[in-house]
Amino acid sequence: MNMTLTREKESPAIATGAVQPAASPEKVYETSYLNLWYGENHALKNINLDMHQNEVTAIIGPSGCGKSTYIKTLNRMIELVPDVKTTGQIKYRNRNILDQSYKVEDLRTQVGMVFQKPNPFPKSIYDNVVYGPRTHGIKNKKILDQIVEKSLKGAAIWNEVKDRLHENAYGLSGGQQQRLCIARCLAIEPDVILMDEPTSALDPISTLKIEELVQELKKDFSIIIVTHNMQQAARISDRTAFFLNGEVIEYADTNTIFSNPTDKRTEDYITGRFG
Amino acid sequence: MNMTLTREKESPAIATGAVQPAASPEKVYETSYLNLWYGENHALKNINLDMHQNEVTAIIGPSGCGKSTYIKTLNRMIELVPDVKTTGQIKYRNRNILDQSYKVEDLRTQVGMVFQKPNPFPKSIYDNVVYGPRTHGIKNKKILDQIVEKSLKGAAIWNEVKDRLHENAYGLSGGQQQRLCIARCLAIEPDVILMDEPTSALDPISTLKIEELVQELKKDFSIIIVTHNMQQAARISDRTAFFLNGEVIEYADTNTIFSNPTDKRTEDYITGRFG
Amino acid sequence: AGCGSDDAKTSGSEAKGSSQLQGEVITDGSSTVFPIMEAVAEEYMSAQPDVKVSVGSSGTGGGFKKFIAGETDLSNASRPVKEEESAMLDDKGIKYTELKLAFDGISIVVNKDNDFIDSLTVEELQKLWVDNGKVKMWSDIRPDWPKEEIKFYSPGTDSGTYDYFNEVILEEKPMVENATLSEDDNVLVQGVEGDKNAIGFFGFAYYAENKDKLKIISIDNGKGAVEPTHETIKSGEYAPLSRPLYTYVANKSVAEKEQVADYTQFVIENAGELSEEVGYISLPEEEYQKDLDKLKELKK
Amino acid sequence: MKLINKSHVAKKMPVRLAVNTICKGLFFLATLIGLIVLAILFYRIFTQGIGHLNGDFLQNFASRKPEEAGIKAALIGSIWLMAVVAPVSLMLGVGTAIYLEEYARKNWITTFIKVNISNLAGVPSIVFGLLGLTVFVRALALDRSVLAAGLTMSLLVLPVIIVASQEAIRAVPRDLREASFGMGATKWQTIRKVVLPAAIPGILTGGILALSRAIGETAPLVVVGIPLFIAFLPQTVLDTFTVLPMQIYNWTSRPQEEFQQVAAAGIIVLLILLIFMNSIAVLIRNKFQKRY
Amino acid sequence: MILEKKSKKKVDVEKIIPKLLFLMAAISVFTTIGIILTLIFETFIFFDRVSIVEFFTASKWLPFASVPSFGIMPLIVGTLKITLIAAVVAVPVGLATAIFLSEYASEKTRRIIKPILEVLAGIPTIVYGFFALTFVTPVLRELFPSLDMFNALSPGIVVGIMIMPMVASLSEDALVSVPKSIREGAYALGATKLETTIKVVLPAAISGIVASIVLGLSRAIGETMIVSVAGGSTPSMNMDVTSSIQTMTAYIVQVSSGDAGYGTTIYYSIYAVGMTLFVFTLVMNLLAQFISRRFREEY
Ligand SMILES: Nc1ncnc2c1ncn2[C@@H]1O[C@H](COP(=O)(O)OP(=O)(O)OP(=O)(O)O)[C@@H](O)[C@H]1O
Ligand SMILES: Nc1ncnc2c1ncn2[C@@H]1O[C@H](COP(=O)(O)OP(=O)(O)OP(=O)(O)O)[C@@H](O)[C@H]1O
Ligand SMILES: [Mg+2]
Ligand SMILES: [Mg+2]
Ligand SMILES: O=P([O-])([O-])[O-]
Repeated sequence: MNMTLTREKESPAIATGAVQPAASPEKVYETSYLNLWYGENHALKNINLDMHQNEVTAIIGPSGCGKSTYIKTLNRMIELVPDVKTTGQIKYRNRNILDQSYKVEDLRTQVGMVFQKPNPFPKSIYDNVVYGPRTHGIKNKKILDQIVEKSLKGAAIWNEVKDRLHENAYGLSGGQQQRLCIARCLAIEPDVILMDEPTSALDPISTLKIEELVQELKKDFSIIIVTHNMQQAARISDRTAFFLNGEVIEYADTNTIFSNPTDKRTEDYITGRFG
Repeated sequence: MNMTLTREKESPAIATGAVQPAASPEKVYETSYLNLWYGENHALKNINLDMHQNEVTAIIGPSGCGKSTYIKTLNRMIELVPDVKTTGQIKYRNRNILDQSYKVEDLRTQVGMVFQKPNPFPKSIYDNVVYGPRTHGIKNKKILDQIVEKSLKGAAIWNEVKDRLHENAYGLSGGQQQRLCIARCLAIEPDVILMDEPTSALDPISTLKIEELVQELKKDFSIIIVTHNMQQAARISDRTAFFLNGEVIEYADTNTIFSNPTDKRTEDYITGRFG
Repeated sequence: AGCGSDDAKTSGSEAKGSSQLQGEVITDGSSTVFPIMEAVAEEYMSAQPDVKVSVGSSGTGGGFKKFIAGETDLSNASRPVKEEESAMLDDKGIKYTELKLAFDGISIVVNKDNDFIDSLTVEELQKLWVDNGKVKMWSDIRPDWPKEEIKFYSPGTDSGTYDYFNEVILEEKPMVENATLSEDDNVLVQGVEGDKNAIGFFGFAYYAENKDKLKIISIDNGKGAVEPTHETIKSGEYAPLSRPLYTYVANKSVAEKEQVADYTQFVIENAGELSEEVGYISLPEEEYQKDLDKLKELKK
Repeated sequence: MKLINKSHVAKKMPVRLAVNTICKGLFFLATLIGLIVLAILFYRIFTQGIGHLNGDFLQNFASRKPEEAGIKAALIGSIWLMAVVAPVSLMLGVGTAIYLEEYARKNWITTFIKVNISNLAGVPSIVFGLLGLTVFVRALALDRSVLAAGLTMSLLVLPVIIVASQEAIRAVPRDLREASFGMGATKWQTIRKVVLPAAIPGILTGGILALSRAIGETAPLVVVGIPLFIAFLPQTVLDTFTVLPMQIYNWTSRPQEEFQQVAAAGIIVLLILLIFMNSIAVLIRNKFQKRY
Repeated sequence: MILEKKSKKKVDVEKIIPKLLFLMAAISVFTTIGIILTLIFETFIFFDRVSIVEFFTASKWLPFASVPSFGIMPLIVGTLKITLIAAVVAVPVGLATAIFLSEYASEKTRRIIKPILEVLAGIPTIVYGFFALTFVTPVLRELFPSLDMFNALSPGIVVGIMIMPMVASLSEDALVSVPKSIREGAYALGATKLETTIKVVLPAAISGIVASIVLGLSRAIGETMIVSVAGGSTPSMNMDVTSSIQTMTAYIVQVSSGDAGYGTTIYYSIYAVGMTLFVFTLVMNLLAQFISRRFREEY
């Protein structure tokens, strides 16, 4: 192998600029001793993580380490996969969501989600945004109109689509579709927004837009974002959790993780030794 | 926006350790003024690139920049997409492959390809490897057996599978499947091997194995590899081309690209300012 | 009628000695005649296993169509050949011979719970079944009968049974419009059985098999009411509602194909017994003798 | 500013959940309907026909005597018919599907062929009977043979096979094809060695469904005019024959009560044949089904 | 180790195969042409004897009367009655079954139930015919005593049961092929399964569902034996479903297995009816393709 890394180990690969969060704000999610199996495959091992209000929490790690699995557990989307078994606890606002008496529909009304690949419904832009509110029983046309405007503005896409609200969402570009999906998620006025690699299918410009948006959104929401792009985590998150093989190797302020990781594996990963 | 990058611009994000290739060896591919359109979408713009024998050429760039499109043009796999138009020239060993008189089957017998997601046939491991040779008319059982052993050894998977050659390839793990696909490709004894993000669906350990393998293979083959992982490019390639929006922004020794890029955009990309 | 088969076998082998024939005999036509032809073929093939007899059931018209096209040797019919058909046969130069096989008595039945009808005259039958544009009540036929709407059940308009009824009772006048028609006589049995005000007609065999579920009506054609029974049909007393069933044989086939000639003779010799077995009524013996004579002529 | 009244949303939640549960129940009931009908159907037929079902029934030819009546000619005839329909319709159907999925360009001819196929799928079977009579029996002088009836039936079920095969071929992942092309295989080699083997479960499922239809059809054969009674077996595809559903139909129209039971026994034989074919389909589907 | 072994044969195969396959594909076109040719000559002879205006406007179908009347409307009405009743049974039950299997049932349940339903689709139609006559009709007559022994209702329902698995199985395929990501989008907004299915999945699958319904209804239109056995054979114009009817297909079977003389007007009438039936299903299929193209939500 003709490959040598010239940089010394001590200097971190990427210095981070995320502002250190002021004290520890209220906890939104508290995960304790979470284990998850796909059939025989032990995909999450003893996860302990707390997430905080009005912060961006990033989850990084190499492919297959369980990032998506974990974030999908936070709104119990994981239940759509057959043969999944969990043990442990995830408290959302002090109630254990893994308790079967907790209605998933309730949970998901509070916790919105944005997916890796934009997945608008094959309907008009307007119908995409009002789908959630309508489902929740809001019929009033005027309120719905307001919701559409507010959500699309919130997702920084209002100006681009305000003249074509009734055209099919599939006519939008990938980046626009992803922002529409964010708007759709904002329309239900959630408390937390989960994002699973929301920019990995997008071009650089759209990616930048969404990153800016995330920074905006955290004023009103708590955000948990999965990314395989360390630079992105460094740029936008307050805290970062590093997953490896279904375990949390390290969880700390983004600053700390990127400038001074305690675990050798974290360091190896963020300096690009694997992944 | 509360994001600042503390690192100075001058120090490159990732120092690279790829050994500088000794002088310029023989050219395998010479691409000149290649343009490609998907219908109306101008996906490749005036590409000029030469690739050399017994080298690893990496192609990096953000999502959607045309990496896959370019590499698929090198074995004319791109023709499977309807409505694709090309202009310009790609010379492989001094013959223009875009010339319709060049038989694609001939070309692809010389130029093997490994895909992003491992795609073994739903057949036995043995049948996967001999698929190519059989297709090319080799019937002799003894020769086929030899090919299987040699290819699997070449792909560093022989020891793991030699006792289960007649089991279905779907029983292998992702990393093993990918090495099987490489073996399948070696079995046709190609001259060049194209790899489109061959490790992006794999775990870190499998990734490392494949990276080592690539280093081995370049003794006998010329390799062109697409990756979105800059560290990977830095680790394994001799030359690197940086694509952006369908253009080649910069093409140079991997060392140079990572330690001393000439273009601002290259630098921005490899320092993680976008992508 | 259980002992028929043994006799049939003997007469078959007697007729032709021990000579073994082979080849094909193709018969098609009426679905009414089918059971008779099937029974004959069944017996014949146990005597002459190398002759391949096939019996189709494409209906009288369908059968003649094939007969005209020269595709069949025998064509079964539940009515005599029509003018159009015989004209076309002449056109094609196909000469044929009509053979009578058996009688089918058409029985008129009502629901078991019907306690007011026992017999009907031919005129009453006509009054019942011919359309007059109005809804018909029993009381329209005889004033002392109940004032309830009559439900009519008839075989499908393209069946031989309907055709015959049409000719002798309706006299080609249109049938009541709200009559329920069905192609399948078993289905008619179910209809009359389940419907208190029903009246219907169909082949005698279907009545004979369902005696306990239906009530039979005697018919008065001026010489007193006659109930259809085996005897009254055979003797011709039950008139006018009994009709003959036929098969038509191509003269050329008889002359040229030994197995067809042999089979045809076997048909005539056994038609009487076998038709009884499958639910029809055999003809008087003279009729079969006449047919045999005709056949002898052909073979020369 | 909040536009959504969360307490309102929360209040509605139980109703929405209840509606969901109720509908789930209704959907389940609807699914049960099919199963219940099937159970009733089977129960009635079995109780009626089981008494007649024995070795003799399978070994005897048809007879005027219910107790001697057997189903040999019809059973063997149906199998002969399938022996013609299966290869002919599968070959034509899969060939057409390959053409449409792999070779056809997007032009009006292709569109026309596709529209035409989906239209043929809706043409009543009896119309195919008229076609078979004119073309195969008369024009090609195939007479009322296994071949004539088989070709008629093949055309009848062809659209089903084409559509199923198209689906199956389309479902073969792109990357398998790419892998094959990538090694310099030609198009036909790729289809033959990669696409078809991977599509086989889907193709066969469609094929068996089509054959189940062919084995139960009566109307076109009545029109084609195949005979009802024969007491011999076909030796070649040019010989005449009869089939199960026609035999059954004839028995049901006999006046004698016993023939109704004979008919029921015949139906059982037909159903067993049908279930046998369907289970082969299911087995193949489950065995060959590969997760890509 | 690999020798250049490019024989000439290989090149030829690549050229011959597409042509061969095209010929196979063309057979379906020839079939249609054959059907039209088969029907058209006899249809012309028929319209030589009976005016086409009478055929479509006369309100009575009495081909066997001494003064025959050939107005096809009663046969069309009979066909429509059966099709409509069948649709009322098959569409809701079939769709509900499809939804249950694709959205609610576990993979295992699906794997068991689907093949069972497919058996239902393969049962010979005569069997259904007698099921209608000897089971469904008596049950219905218990409920509605005014129902005739032969009626449109009972065979209509049974035809519906027969085509239900086709609707269910094909609709289920359409539902299953709606991308998972679209469903997840709805679930993630707190929609229940039902809300997701009705408002997102069904609309996205609509073209496949319409196709399955059309295929089912085409079979209902073309169904012969069930109606012949349980529906009687009385052509009638009224909208009553409790009395006996006749459909176009049942008429063709009646005549082609009946007594009518070869060369008579009645004989030629089956071709005219067959032609009408062909045009009928053609129009319906084209209409359905138009509809499903209109409503298709591309994903
Ligand atoms: N539906 C499933 N059934 C079985 N195993 C699964 C399933 N989904 C994921 N896994 C396994 O669980 C592990 C974690 O997968 P997960 O998708 O959470 O990884 P990830 O970190 O999101 O990776 P990526 O960056 O590739 O999205 C992997 O080993 C994967 O193979
Ligand atoms: N089949 C296609 N039809 C039309 N446009 C296409 C097609 N495939 C790719 N494109 C477009 O061409 C451009 C280049 O795509 P390409 O797949 O080469 O990107 P890439 O660099 O490989 O990205 P990634 O890292 O996501 O694989 C993109 O804008 C893409 O949308
Ligand atoms: Mg993931
Ligand atoms: Mg790519
Ligand atoms: O079949 P038939 O002609 O006797 O009705």
